[in-house]
Amino acid sequence: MTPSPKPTPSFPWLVIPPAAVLIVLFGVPLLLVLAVSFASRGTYGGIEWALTVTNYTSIADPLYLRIFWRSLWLAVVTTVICLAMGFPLAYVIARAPRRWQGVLLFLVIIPFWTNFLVRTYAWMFILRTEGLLNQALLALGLIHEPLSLLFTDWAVLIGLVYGYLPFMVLPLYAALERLDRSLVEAAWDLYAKPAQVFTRVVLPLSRPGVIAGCVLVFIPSLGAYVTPDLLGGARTMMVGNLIQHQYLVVRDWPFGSSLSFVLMAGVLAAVLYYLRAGGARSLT
Amino acid sequence: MTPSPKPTPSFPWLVIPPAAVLIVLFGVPLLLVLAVSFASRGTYGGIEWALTVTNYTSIADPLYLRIFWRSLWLAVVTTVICLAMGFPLAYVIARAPRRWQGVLLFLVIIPFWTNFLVRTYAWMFILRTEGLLNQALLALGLIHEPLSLLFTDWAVLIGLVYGYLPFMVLPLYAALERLDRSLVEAAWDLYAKPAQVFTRVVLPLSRPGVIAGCVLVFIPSLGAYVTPDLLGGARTMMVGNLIQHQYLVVRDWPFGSSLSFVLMAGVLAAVLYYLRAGGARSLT
Amino acid sequence: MDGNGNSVELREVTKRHGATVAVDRLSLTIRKGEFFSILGPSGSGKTTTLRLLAGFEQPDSGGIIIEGRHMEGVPPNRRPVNLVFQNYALFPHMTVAGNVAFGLEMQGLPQAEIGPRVTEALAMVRLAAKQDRLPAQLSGGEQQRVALARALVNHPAVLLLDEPLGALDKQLRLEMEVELKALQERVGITFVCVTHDQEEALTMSDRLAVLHQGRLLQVGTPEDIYTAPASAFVANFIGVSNGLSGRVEGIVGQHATVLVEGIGVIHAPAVPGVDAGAPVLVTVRPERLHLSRDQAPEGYQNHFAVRVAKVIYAGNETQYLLTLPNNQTWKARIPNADGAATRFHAGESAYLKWRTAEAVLLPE
Amino acid sequence: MDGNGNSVELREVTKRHGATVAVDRLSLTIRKGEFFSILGPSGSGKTTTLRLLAGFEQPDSGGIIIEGRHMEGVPPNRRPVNLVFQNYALFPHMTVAGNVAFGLEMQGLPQAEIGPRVTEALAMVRLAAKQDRLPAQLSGGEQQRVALARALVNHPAVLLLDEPLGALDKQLRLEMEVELKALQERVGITFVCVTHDQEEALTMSDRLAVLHQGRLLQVGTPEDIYTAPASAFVANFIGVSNGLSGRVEGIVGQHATVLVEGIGVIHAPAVPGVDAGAPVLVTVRPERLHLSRDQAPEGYQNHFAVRVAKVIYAGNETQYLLTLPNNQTWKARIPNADGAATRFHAGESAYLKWRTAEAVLLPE
Repeated sequence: MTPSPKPTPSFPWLVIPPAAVLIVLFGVPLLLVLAVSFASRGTYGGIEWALTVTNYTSIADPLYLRIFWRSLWLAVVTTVICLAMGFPLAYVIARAPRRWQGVLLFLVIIPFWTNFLVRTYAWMFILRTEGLLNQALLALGLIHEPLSLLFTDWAVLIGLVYGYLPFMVLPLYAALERLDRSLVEAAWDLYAKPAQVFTRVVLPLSRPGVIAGCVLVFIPSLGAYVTPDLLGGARTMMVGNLIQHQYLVVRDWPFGSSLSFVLMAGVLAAVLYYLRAGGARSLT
Repeated sequence: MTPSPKPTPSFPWLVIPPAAVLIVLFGVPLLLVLAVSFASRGTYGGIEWALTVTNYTSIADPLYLRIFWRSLWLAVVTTVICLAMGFPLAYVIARAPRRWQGVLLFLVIIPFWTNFLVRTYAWMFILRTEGLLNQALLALGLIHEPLSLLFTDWAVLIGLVYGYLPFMVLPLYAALERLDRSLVEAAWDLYAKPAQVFTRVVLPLSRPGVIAGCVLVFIPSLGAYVTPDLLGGARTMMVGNLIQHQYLVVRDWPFGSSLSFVLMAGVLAAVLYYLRAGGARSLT
Repeated sequence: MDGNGNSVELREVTKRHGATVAVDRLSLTIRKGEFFSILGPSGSGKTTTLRLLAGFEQPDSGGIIIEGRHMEGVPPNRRPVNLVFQNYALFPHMTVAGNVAFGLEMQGLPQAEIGPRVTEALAMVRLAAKQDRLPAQLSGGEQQRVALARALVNHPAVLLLDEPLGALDKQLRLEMEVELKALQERVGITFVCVTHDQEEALTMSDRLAVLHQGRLLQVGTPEDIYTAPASAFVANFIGVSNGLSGRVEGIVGQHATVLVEGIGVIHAPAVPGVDAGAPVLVTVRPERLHLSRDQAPEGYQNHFAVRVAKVIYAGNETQYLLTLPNNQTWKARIPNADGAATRFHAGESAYLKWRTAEAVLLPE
Repeated sequence: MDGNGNSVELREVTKRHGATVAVDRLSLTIRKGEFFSILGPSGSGKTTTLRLLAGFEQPDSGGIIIEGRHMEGVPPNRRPVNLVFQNYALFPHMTVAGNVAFGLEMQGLPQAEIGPRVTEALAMVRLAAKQDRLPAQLSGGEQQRVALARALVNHPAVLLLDEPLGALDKQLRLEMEVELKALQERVGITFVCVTHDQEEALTMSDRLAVLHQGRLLQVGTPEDIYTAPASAFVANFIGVSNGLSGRVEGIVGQHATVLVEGIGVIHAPAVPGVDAGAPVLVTVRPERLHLSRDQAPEGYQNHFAVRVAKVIYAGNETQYLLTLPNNQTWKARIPNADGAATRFHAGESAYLKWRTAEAVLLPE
C-alpha cells in the first residue's frame, strides 16, 4: 500500500555507454555547426576561422526575413491542417476493435515505406498543368481551363501535410488510446451532448498528444526543403531551401550554419512551451 | 466486474473525413507511382504510357543487385548498432526519476531540430582527411598519417546511426517505461542475477519495442540517399541514391518508380513479420 | 412521475453480448425512494443491468421505464439518472468543485444557481474544504465522496451505484456502508446499487435482487432473503451454508422430517411444493449451530456427535470445521462471548445441535 | 540455522523515505514455522518492512537476521526468502509451469529435478491441469495460487506475503484464508504476511504485530491482541470498539471502578500501571454487549438505559447504534439467533448490559 521508492537492479554497466553516446554523437556535431556559424566563408567556399557575427547580422535582410516569415506561416498552416485531419483519424483508430488498431496504424505509416522523393514526384504528376487532377476536373466538366496548381503555396501545403500527417496521428493515437472510457461515459451521463463530451473531456485530456503532435509536425515543416523545392519551385522558397542553397550551391557554410541556428532558436521557443506542458513523455 | 463492449458516443461526423483522407492522400500517390513503374521513359525524360515490365526485369543487372545488397547490409548493421546503443539509453531514461525522463528524451531528439543537411555536413567536417577527428588523433600522437575516414562505409554507418538512433530509442523507451517493476523485482527475488533479470525478463517483455524500433530504423536506412551521397561519395551508392539518380539526373521516372517498388516489396517482408509479432501498436 | 410509486421498471429485458446472454428476461420493479441492491457474482449480469439503466447500452428486447417514461432510444444525457462509477471516473483535469458543477453546467443552469448547489453538495459529503483540489490529490475515500456529490447535485430521480465501496479499505468500507445508507435516507432519492458483497447488500438495502447468469433468482428484503433463500445458490451466496442431502420422510402441518443417509432423521420447517418422498437439501447457517460437550438435547430438536477438525479464532467468534458422521464437513461460527474456557480444540468430540426453525429446506 | 528457534529477527531497524520515517526502530522476532502477520493501516510501514526482509531496500540503521545470517548487503537473489507480490507479478510471457520453474532454473538445478518439483508444487495448489496456460488466461484466484506455488517450490526458509488476498472477491477471500493457513501448516515454512484487514490477520495468524506510523504497537497471539489491546489505536483497529472516558475511582485486587461523567460508576478488570485517580478509557466490543427490555441486572455488573438510534439488519446479526445517557453513540452487535421477535426498533428504549470481564481498561 505504501508508495515507496523502488530501487531495481541497477545494471551500472548500462549507464556509461549512453552517456558517452549522447555527448559524442549528439553534442559534437552541434557544437561544430555552432562554431562554423561564427567563421567566415573562404574565397573558394570552405571555412576561414576569422571570428565574426556577420553571418547572424546579415539575416536581418528583408529578403531573408520574408523567407523566414513565409516558412513560419506555411509550417503553422500545415500544423493546423494536420491537427484537423489527424484528430478524427486518431480517434477512430483508438476506438476501433483492438485487432484493427494495428492494421489502421500500419495504413497510416505505409507511405513512409517508399522513397520520399518518389512520393513527392507523384504529387508533381498529380498537380501539374497536364496532371491527373486537372485531367479529372476537365473530364468532369468542372473546369474548362487547366488550373495552375503546381509551384504554388497550395502544392507545398499538400506536400507538407502528406509528409508529416503520420507524426500527428501517432502521438494523438497514443493519448486517445490511453483515455479512460469511463470518463467519456461519465460526461455523457452528466448531461453532456456528444459535442460537449468532445470539447470538455476528450480534447482537454488528449492535450499532451496534441502538443506532441503539433511540435513533431511544426518543426520538420519549418525546416523542410525537398517538398518546397519540388512542389513550390522558385517562387515559394522556405528556410530549408535557403540553407540547402547556401550549403550546396553558394557553398557559404558559415551563413548556412547561422541560418540553421536561428531556425533552431525559433524552434526552441516551441519546445520550451512543449516541455512546460509536460508533453515530452507523451510523444512516445 | 463483467467485461462488456462499451459503446461510447460515436461522433459519426468524425468518421468520414479520415476515410477520405486515407484513400485520397495516401492511396492515390502510391497507385500513381505503381502505374508509372510500368510505363516507358520518353525520349526527353517524361513518361510514355506504353505498358512494359522491362523496368522490373532490368533490375536483375548485377550492378543494381550489388547496390541492393550493399544497401541491405548497411541497413542491417545500422539497425544492430542502433539497438545495441539505444537499448541501454532507453533503459536509463525509463528508470530515471519522472521529471528527468522528459528532459532526457528531449536531449535524444534535439539533433532533429536542426536541418539534416547541416548535421550531415558537420560529420563531413569531422571525418574528412583534414577534419576534427584526424586533427585530434594526430595531436594526441595516436596516428602519424591522417586516416581516410570520409567516403567509406564507416562514414555512412556513422551518419545513418546518428540520423536514426532516436527512432530506436523512442519505442524502446515506451516499452520499458510500461514494464511493471514488480516483475523485475520478482525475478530478482527468485534468485536471478541482474544479468539474468535482464535477459529473462526485461528483454523478452520489451520485445514489441525492439521490433518497432528495428523496423523504424531499418526502413529509412534502407532507402537513405542524403547520408550516403554526402558521407559515402561515389564509392558507396545505396538504393536511395540510385532512385534519386534516376529521378533527378537520368530523368528515367519509370525505372526510378520500379526500383522504389522493389524496395518497398523487400520492406514489406519486414513489416509482415513486425505485424505478426503484434508490434504495430507498440510503436506509438 | 407516475402515480403507482414505482421509480424503475424492467420488463422482460434481455441483452446479449456476442454469444453470451448477459441479461436474460429480467423483470424488476424498484419503488420510489428505496435503497435497492442488485447482488450477484462476476458475470451475473448485474453491471450490464446498471449500464442498461444508465443508457450506455440498449436492451435487445424488453422495456425499461424510469419515472413513468419509456427509455427506448433515450441517450444517457437525457435520462433522469446519474451513475457513480466503480472507479469514480472523476475528471482529472477539473477541480473537485469543477467536477461537481459539470452536470449542472451541461444542463445549462445559470452560474448563480450552480455555485450554491455545488457548495451544498460538497457540504453534504463533508468536502467543502477541498473544493479546489484536483482528484489526484484526494484519498480513495474522498474521491468516492466527490463522485457521490457529483451525481447527487443533479437531484436525479434515480442514483445508480456500481460497486460503490469496492475500491475502499475494509475499515473505510464499514464506515461508508452506514454513511451511504444515512445519505440515502436524507436525500430520499431511489438508490440502485450493484455489488458482489453480500454483507454490503444486506446492511444497506431496503430490498435486494439476487442475479445469477443473467437471471433473477430472488427479490425481497434482506431478512426475507437471508432467512428464506429460494434456492441453494442464494443460500450459499448470502453466507456460506451447511447442507445435507436427504429425502422427505413425512410432513405433519408445518413440520417436515428428512431422512439423511449416515446421520438419521432431521427436523425442518415444511415448505410449500415439497412433498413426502422428494429429494431435498437441508441447510443450516454456521452461526445458527450450537456446539456443546453435553449430550442432552437442551431443547434442540436436532443433535448428533461430531468431531472438531479445525479451530479458527476470529476475534468476536471462533470458527469450527466439523466432521459429521457421514464424513461431510460443516462449519460452525460460535460467539466468543463466554471466554476461552468453553472453547473446543481440534480433535475433540462434541455435540452439534440446532432447532427445527433454524433449518431451511430447499428442493433439489 | 540457529539453535534458538527464531526464523527472522529485526533489531532496531529504521528506514527513511525522504523526510518520512517509514519504519522506526522496529524490533521483532518471528519463530520458525509460525504464521506471522504484520497488521496496520496504509502508511504504517508494513510494506516497507516486507521489502526490507526481501532485500529490495536496505535499512538505514539496525540489523536483519534471517535463519541466523546477517542480511546486510545480501541482495534479494541470495536471501533464503521468497515474496508473493500483491499484484502476483507473474511473468506474462511464461506459462504457469515456466513461472513456477523460474526460481529453480535460476538456482541452477538440473532439469531432471525441476520437472518433478514443479509438478508437485502445482499439485499442491490444485493447478496441475493448467500448467501450460499463460497467466492472462487464469482467473484472479488461480493467478494467486500460481504466485504461491512459484514461491513455495523453492522451499524458502521464510515466505513473505504482501496483502495476499487483497485483490480477490469477498467469497474467494474467505475460502483462501482457510486454505492459506492449511497450506502453511502442511509445508511448515515460516509465513510473514502483511495485511490491513484485521479479520484476515486474526483468522490466519499464529501471532501478529500491529504497526502504526512505522512503530510497533503490540505483538502477540490473535486472542492476546483481541482481548487485551495495549492501546486505544489497537482496540479500534482490531474491531470497532466502544469507549467511555473516565477516572479510576478505586482498585480492589483485580477489580477497578471507573467514574464516567453522565453515566456513573463502571466496573472493569484492573490493569497493572493504572492506579486510582488516573484518566482511563473503558472499552467494550460491540459483540460483547447485551441488550434487553428487562431492567434487572441478570448477573451483568454494568447496566443502564439507552435509546436505540438505528437498527441495521446484517444477516447473522443485527447492528444497533445506541445513544448513551451522556449522548455518546455506541454500537452493539447482537446475533439474530433468537428470531425477529426479540429485535429492537429505532426509537425504542432498552437496557444495555455487560459483565466486568468484557471491558478493557486503557490508560489515556
